[in-house]
Amino acid sequence: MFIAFLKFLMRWFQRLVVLAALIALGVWLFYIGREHQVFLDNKTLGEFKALEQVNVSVNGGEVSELMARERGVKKVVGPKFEIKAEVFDEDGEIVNTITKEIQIDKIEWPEDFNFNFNFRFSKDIMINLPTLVAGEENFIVPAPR
Amino acid sequence: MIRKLFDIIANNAVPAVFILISAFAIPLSGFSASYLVQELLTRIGRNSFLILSLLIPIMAGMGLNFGMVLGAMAGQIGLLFICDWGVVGIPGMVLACLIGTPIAIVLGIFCGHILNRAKGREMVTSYILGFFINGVYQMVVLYLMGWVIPITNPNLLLSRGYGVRNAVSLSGIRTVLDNLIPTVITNSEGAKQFLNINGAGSFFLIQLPFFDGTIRIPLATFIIIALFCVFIVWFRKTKLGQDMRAIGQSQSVADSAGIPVNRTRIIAIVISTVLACYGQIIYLQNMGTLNTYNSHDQAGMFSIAALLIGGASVSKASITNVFVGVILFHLMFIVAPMAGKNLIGEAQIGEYFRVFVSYGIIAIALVLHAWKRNREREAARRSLRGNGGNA
Amino acid sequence: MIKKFIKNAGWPRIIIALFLLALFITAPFVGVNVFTSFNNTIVRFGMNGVMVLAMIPMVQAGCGLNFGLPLGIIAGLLGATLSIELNTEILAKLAELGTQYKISWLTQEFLTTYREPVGFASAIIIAIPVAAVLGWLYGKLLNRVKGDEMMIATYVGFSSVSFMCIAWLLLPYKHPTMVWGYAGRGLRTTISVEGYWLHVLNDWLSLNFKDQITIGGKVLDVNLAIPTGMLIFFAVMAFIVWVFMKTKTGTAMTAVGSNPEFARASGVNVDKMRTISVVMSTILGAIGIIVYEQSFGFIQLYMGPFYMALPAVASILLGGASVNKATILNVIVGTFLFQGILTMTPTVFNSVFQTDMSEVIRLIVSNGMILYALTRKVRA
Amino acid sequence: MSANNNAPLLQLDHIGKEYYGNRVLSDISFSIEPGEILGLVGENGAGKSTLLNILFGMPVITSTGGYEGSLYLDGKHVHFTSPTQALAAGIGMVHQEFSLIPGFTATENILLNREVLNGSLMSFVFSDRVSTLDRDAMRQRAATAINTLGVHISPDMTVNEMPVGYKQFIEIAREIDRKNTRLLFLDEPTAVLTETEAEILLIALKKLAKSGIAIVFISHRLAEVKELCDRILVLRDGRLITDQRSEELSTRQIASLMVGRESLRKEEIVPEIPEQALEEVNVDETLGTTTLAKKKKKKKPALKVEHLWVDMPGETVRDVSFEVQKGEIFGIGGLAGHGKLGIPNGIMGLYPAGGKVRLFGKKLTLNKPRAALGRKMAFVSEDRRGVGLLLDEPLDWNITFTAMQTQGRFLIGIPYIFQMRNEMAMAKETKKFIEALSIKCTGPGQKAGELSGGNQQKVCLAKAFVLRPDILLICEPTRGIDIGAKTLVLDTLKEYNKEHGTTIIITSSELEELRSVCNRVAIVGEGKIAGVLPASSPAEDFGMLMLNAHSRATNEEDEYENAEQDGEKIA
Repeated sequence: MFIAFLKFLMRWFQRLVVLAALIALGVWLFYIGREHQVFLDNKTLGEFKALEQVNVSVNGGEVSELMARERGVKKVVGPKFEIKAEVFDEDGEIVNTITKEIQIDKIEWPEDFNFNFNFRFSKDIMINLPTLVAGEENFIVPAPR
Repeated sequence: MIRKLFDIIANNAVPAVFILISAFAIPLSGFSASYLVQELLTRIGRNSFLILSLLIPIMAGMGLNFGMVLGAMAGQIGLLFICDWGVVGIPGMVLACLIGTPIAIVLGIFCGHILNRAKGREMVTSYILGFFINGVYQMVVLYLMGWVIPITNPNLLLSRGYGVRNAVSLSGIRTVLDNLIPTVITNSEGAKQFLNINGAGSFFLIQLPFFDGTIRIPLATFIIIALFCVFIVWFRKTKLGQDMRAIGQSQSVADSAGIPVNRTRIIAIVISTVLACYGQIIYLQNMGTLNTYNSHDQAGMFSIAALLIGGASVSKASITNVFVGVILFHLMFIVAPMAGKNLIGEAQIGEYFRVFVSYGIIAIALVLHAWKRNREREAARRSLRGNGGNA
Repeated sequence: MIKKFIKNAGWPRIIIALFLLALFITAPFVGVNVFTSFNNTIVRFGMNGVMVLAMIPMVQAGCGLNFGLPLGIIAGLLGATLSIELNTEILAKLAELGTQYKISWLTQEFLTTYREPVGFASAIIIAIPVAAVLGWLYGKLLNRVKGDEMMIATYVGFSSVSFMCIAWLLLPYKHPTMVWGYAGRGLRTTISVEGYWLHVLNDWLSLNFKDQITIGGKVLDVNLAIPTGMLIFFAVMAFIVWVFMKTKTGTAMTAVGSNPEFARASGVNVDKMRTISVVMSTILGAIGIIVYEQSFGFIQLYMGPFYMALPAVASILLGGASVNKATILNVIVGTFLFQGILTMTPTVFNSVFQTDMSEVIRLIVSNGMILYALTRKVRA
Repeated sequence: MSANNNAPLLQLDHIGKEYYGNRVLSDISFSIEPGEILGLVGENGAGKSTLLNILFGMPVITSTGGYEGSLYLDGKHVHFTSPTQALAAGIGMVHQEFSLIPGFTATENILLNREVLNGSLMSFVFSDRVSTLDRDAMRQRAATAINTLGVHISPDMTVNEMPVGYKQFIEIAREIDRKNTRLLFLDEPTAVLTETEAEILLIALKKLAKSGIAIVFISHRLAEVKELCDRILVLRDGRLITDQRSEELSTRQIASLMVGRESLRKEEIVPEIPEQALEEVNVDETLGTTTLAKKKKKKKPALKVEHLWVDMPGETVRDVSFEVQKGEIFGIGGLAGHGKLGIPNGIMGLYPAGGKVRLFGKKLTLNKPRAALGRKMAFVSEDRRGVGLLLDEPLDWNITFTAMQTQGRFLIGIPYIFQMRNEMAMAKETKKFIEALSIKCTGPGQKAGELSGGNQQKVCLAKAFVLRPDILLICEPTRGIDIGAKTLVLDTLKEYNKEHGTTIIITSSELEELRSVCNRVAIVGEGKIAGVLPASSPAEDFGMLMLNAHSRATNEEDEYENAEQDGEKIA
């Protein structure tokens, strides 16, 4: 009788474990499978002037050429991506190449940042290229709605 | 002897007729072999899983599960969610399955209970149940989504702010499974061309010198389908499968042997519904667009028609039936409109012809089944007299 | 008392009746003209009534719900299209017969005046033998598959509709209002009956009121057009069915449905009775669709008749019929309730929620009703 | 197993059972020891099946209010509410009807729901049902069980390919395979076996008993019972009449115990009725006398049946010939399943039949109920709810429908063109019968399904009377109705026979009932007439006729001799 009960308990326990594993799998899939839009912004932001031309690629994919005050958009899958920016001068020479790995969910937003409620849950971000090129940390800004 | 011959013909008449029709229609359509093979491979990958989901209720004696559209709806709800969240690729598909599963289980249990209340007319009941749940599904998707159920992606919602659009692009998961292991069959010339366009390395290239044309094979989908077939073979060997076979043959005997008949029947329907859910997700990843209010509609009918064309009956179906059926049915599907056009000058005729064939074949299968069953009943009565002695 | 009433009526029916009542009560408050809605309900009642009536013989004879109604509808469509195709020929022939046999009233003048009713009658007269033949074959088939009638009926309906899709394309119809203009052949998907027999029943003896009344300071347009002729036609058909069910054959049919073994032991030919019921049902379906079309104004071909069985089946069940028992009262109550909901939900819901939920409600109510009937235990 | 070794394996203490106030079992007490073989005999309706149902915990019992008395297993009080409990307690049962799955092999059937399973990881999450079957182990176990019975049946043979006898062995093998089976009930296991098969079975059963399994053996073949069993229990009218060692009883004694000697009282009344009936209609041959026959012209019999066969499931008629005189009440008796019900059903055309049937000298078309009804025959079916009544229709429909359809009565209008029901006439006729037969109902409009069994039977009678038949065939007139209604129904029949001179043929399982109403009674066995006796013949003769009809022809003579010798000894 008692053993039967234990068996019953055990079976439910095992089922719960499987269920929990499935839910965890779901969360993990959500985490790694989510597609984000990364807007690339080559505009003047604060002290950082817009760049003459910058070629940007994400995760080694297609390269977009962004002239001053231009904006581009890339899609990335998963929580992490690598951005590579090549800055050109007026003569079309590469002056600077920056590679940066960005973990979307670990972005630290400044305290005074004004974003709406579910912003942190939102999947889109914008990268201000001049700030990025300047090597500053707060190059990530909210995506346009 | 004559009876035996008759039985053999009767059992394989349907596939034979379709082979004949195809033999006439293929040359008429004027399609090239490689085109046909490519189309067929795509469709086998797309539809087989859905059709396979019908096998288990047949085993349990519950007839053709017209209620499989319930599973298809569950799968679509899963897809809508991943579209909203923007989860893409294989993780997206798996996540859609994970979301669809509990919905399919709940719907399956509901369907099972209803069918247990309508023993002896499972098919018509599950058929109507499909319509009924379709109403509920429409209510959920058209009115509750974006209102009660959080859906925020403006690409999904109607302009009024709630309710899902009629056509939803599944670009995030389009053919991800089909192209997971990209495989191409071609001849050496085609291979060169292909490599020029796509670059080397990322494809399995199979070169057949005699082959004309280039064919892509959805290898990963085929692997999944093969695994599923293994599952069904394994399932038949389990105790649960054995119980279902017993119930399928005689509910009363199974009951008196202590097999929980109603519960097992519900399990059969739940399994079928969940599998149909996965089947619909595989189907739609190939199609690439989800017609929110229509995609599931035809899923049940076409799957059932294909299975029956493969030589299955209401009470007996095998994996072979599934593949024979899917090939013959879709061969006709591809060829009929063109053949109709070339023959009568009206492509529409071919369209209607294939619809007619789908419904007609189900009607004939149902009639044959009922007929055979009534005849067997007669025969059983006659044998009762026979064994005691003669008049 | 109330409990007994609920038990007799069945809770789904009561819920739906109360729902309809609630719709009618809310309607004035949300700015819906109750009179217009009511009028629409009556018109749709008349349009659909005969098709619902077609359910009775088969239910009573134990063949179950006639999901194969599209077969009858096809016969009706053939009658309707042929009556238009051959309209001039029919009229000419009748005039000729009138002179030949010296039938005083059958004159050219008479035919010109009553061109439309004659056209309508010819549609029905052509449809009936077609329906009888189809019904006879269908009945023979159903006799072979006892126990599985409903599922097979559904698919017989579907396959006949899709078969006719091919036929509509190929049949040698020539009449310019019916065939596709560019190809010169193949019937159109919808064919207007205007100029042939549009509203022949609706307008016959129709009662028209036009008035304005003031209720609680609000001015309300009362614009009623009661299709008396159509209601009379329905009443006549219902009466014929009612009388038939009281004849010797009708009684035998009911007994077959109630207990086929009893009927057989009483010397009744069970299969014959079942066939008769199927033939009747198919004929009524054919007449029903013609009545529907004269009010609707169009003949809908191709996939049009596809799902037409479901509303009719749902209506009679809503009226209180079961899978093996149905009465004229079930037909009247059921059709009224079902059509009432169909007319009221879009208007009221549109006004309240600014959306049209009628399609969803129709799906849930009609299929829910059929499900309820199917899952009820037939015999204790 | 219980520690109490002195207690019997199973003990019944004052078991009784009532169905809706109808007593079917009273005060049954006996016990079984391990390894004992008990023979349980009794006529149909003696209460054997009810007793089995109680012991096996069938839901029929619980749903009709349980039973009286108590059951003890190993001295412990038990009360089974479902067959599963009984099985768990080690009680196995082989039913009369096969409980086998036709498409399954012998192995699969023997181990149905007790399959040998391989372990599997999945079973931890779901249940054992997702483990695969160990086919080899299953085949071995099945083979062992089959071998125990001493027959050679391949474990891989599918059941629908087996001869009937094999199926019976598979059924028994299934019970044997159950490891904990200690008590086995066999309900007529030899009925479908050939002689050699039956012998093998008996040997196997003895072997089983030696291994300690107690067996309760139910059979109509008394010789078998006597040969096999240690003790014999005779059940009659729900009472335990005898519980004796089998050596102490002869087959003839058993037979007379089954049929009952106490019925002498009734026999005294019986002869009166036929005499009255005979005088009125001047028919004489019934009792074998020919004196009066010469007065009238040699009259043709009302019904003459020659070499009739009927294909009625479960009640097959093989070759039956008999004659019934006008005005006679003729009884057809015999054990269930031997074809007595097939005779009237076949004559009425309800089941496929062949042979010759003559009505007043004219040939009757078989297989057409209409033809039989047209010849002024009426029929009351044994299957009241299935064939006899329109449960969902009002009484007036039930009573007048047949007359309306076959005789064109209760109609108004022009025949063949337009005829409507005359509901007034229907109601009037119905009221007449409600009064005459005192049918308890609210009126002609009440639905037949709402009446009690007895009143439904009266409705069936009324339906037949409305036809004003020359010959009335009635099956099981008193089945499933209470005692008060029984006498009323039988009296009604007698009166009707007297008033109208109608020839009546009654088919019934209750011999006493037949003997109290009929002039002559035919006993049917194995689809043939075993003999026709005047109702006044002693009960024992009927009993022997029934039992002989039942046993195989080869045994017949020996048995008679043994019986007579035994009888002499006892006397």
